[in-house]
Amino acid sequence: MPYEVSTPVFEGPFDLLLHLVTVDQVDLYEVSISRIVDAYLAEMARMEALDLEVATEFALITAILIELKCRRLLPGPGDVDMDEEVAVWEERDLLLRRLLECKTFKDAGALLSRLADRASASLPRTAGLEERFAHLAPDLLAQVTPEDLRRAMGRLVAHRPRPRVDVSHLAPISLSVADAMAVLRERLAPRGQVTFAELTADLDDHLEVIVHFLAILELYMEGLLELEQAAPFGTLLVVWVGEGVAASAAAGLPARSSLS
Amino acid sequence: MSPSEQARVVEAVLMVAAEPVPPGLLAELLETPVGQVEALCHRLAESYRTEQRGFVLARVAGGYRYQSHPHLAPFVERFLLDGQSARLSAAALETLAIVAYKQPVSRAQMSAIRGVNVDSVVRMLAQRGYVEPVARDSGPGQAVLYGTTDLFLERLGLDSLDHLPPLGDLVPGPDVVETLEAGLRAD
Amino acid sequence: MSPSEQARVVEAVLMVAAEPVPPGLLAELLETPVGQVEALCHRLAESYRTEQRGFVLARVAGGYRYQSHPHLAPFVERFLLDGQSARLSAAALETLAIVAYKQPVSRAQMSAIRGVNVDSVVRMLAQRGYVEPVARDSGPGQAVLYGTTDLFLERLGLDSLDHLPPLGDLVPGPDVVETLEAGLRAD
Repeated sequence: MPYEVSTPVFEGPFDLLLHLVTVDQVDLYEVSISRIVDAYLAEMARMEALDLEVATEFALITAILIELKCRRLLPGPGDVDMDEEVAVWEERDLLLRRLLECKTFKDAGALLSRLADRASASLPRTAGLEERFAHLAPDLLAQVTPEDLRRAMGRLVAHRPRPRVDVSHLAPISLSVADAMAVLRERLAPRGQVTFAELTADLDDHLEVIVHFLAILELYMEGLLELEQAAPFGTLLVVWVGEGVAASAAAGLPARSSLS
Repeated sequence: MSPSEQARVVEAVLMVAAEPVPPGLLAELLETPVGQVEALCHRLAESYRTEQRGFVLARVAGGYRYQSHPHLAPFVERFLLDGQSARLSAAALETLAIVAYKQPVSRAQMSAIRGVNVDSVVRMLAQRGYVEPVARDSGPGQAVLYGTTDLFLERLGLDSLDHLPPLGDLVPGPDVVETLEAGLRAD
Repeated sequence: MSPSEQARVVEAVLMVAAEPVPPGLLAELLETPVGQVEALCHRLAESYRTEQRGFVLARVAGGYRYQSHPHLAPFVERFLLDGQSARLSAAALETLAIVAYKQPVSRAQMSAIRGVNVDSVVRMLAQRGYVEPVARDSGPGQAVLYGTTDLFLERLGLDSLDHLPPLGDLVPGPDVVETLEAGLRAD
């Protein structure tokens, strides 16, 4: 292998975050995005030519920082005080855990490298079979068919790396809005009305909460439910007005026409 | 068979073996309990050390094999000329570490830890024979789960995965945790 | 370097060598006259004999190499019959496929396609008689080119290479071919 490609400074957003926090001692929540952008533009200016990968990395990290800030600005699932406090702490702890995990494996990688270096000082005997024993070797082709060869060749040809768009910074969404709509129909129809906090109480992931919120907006647009909130950041009440309500506990609520 | 005859057989067999030879196989050949084979190999390795041989009897990837003495690496390297396997990048090493300590593990899990896409790195590690698919996730999607290979153990000079330094030793110290915590202060 | 240090270097180098090592090469490595190397190897071989080692230092094909002791052949034979895995590794199958479909092909070309060093795999395939050197590249370096053997055809039940299943729909797009060819040209 003639050379190894290595990104000049940072390998991924965690790498950058680790660097920012441990080396530069930046407070992620307090620092202004523009300061990070400045730091990154300076970093890129030192490079001889604009590297698309690094530029992408830079955009990605900015996106992550914005995401961090946004997450913090999202209202907590419950009423003001304790729940919100706990949610912020949990979110922060989760990020801290991920950074620590990333750092741990970074160090583990360096350790493997040291082990491999040490081991490579002592090389194995590979001479293998002496020709006088050649006739004793088992027939390795006993189970192999010409078709196996064709497939092996096919794998080699197919496995050429191709350029691809890195979407790893997009958090995997396990639940689609459509899924959440179906779940909400099932849960809301028999109950009639329920607070948003109750609906999302069993969700650990912020993203899932957001998906549920979007699903509620969709259902609202379809005229299947009404939303009531007494004050900003107050309790959000979700009222089912779609079909199937008549038989449920909310039978007493007046039917409403679609708003869409 | 006398112990010294047994030792001769072990020497002869290891000389033609292309891979580490498990003690169980030697035990069958010598019609001797495995424990005795282990003791025999131990004594043999010890004798090479005291005789200051240019080779060693190493225990790697669950078996025994002959290797050159590490002190003589400069000569062996000059002799072999064609460079050994290319060095791995930091990214590849980190990914390999995740597989080593978390196996069986999916690419999505590796990506989650490293915060970057690992597809091409995993493909490269598989091509070099350091990792391989070992199972499929039972959950939805049935993701391919990866584990490390015997070649990985051989390259690291480890007898088994149990001999990897414990991950607990690598967890960042309190000073690093404190710095990170301060950096992530929520208010 | 003292004679005993020189002996250690010789032991280390011969242990990792895949082919018999010419004394001239050892002399270069030790920066010592060839005559002295010959005497050194002679003494080493003698010492293995008196110590009743399971291996011998043999002079074959113009060089020195370690071999199992002829008296222990029955054990070595049993080891080879019982202990060898009878399955072709994925790496060996891929390499064999390349030789089958691309012959005559150099080791550098095989390495370029597989993305890893193929030396030991090719040596194994040649030892088993499935591939063999068939020509030399006319370009600089005159690399050895490999092809498959009659034994290979026989074991696969093929009359001739023309009966290999056509790659047909496996043929990659022009961009991939270009990448591959660029890789092949680079050696």
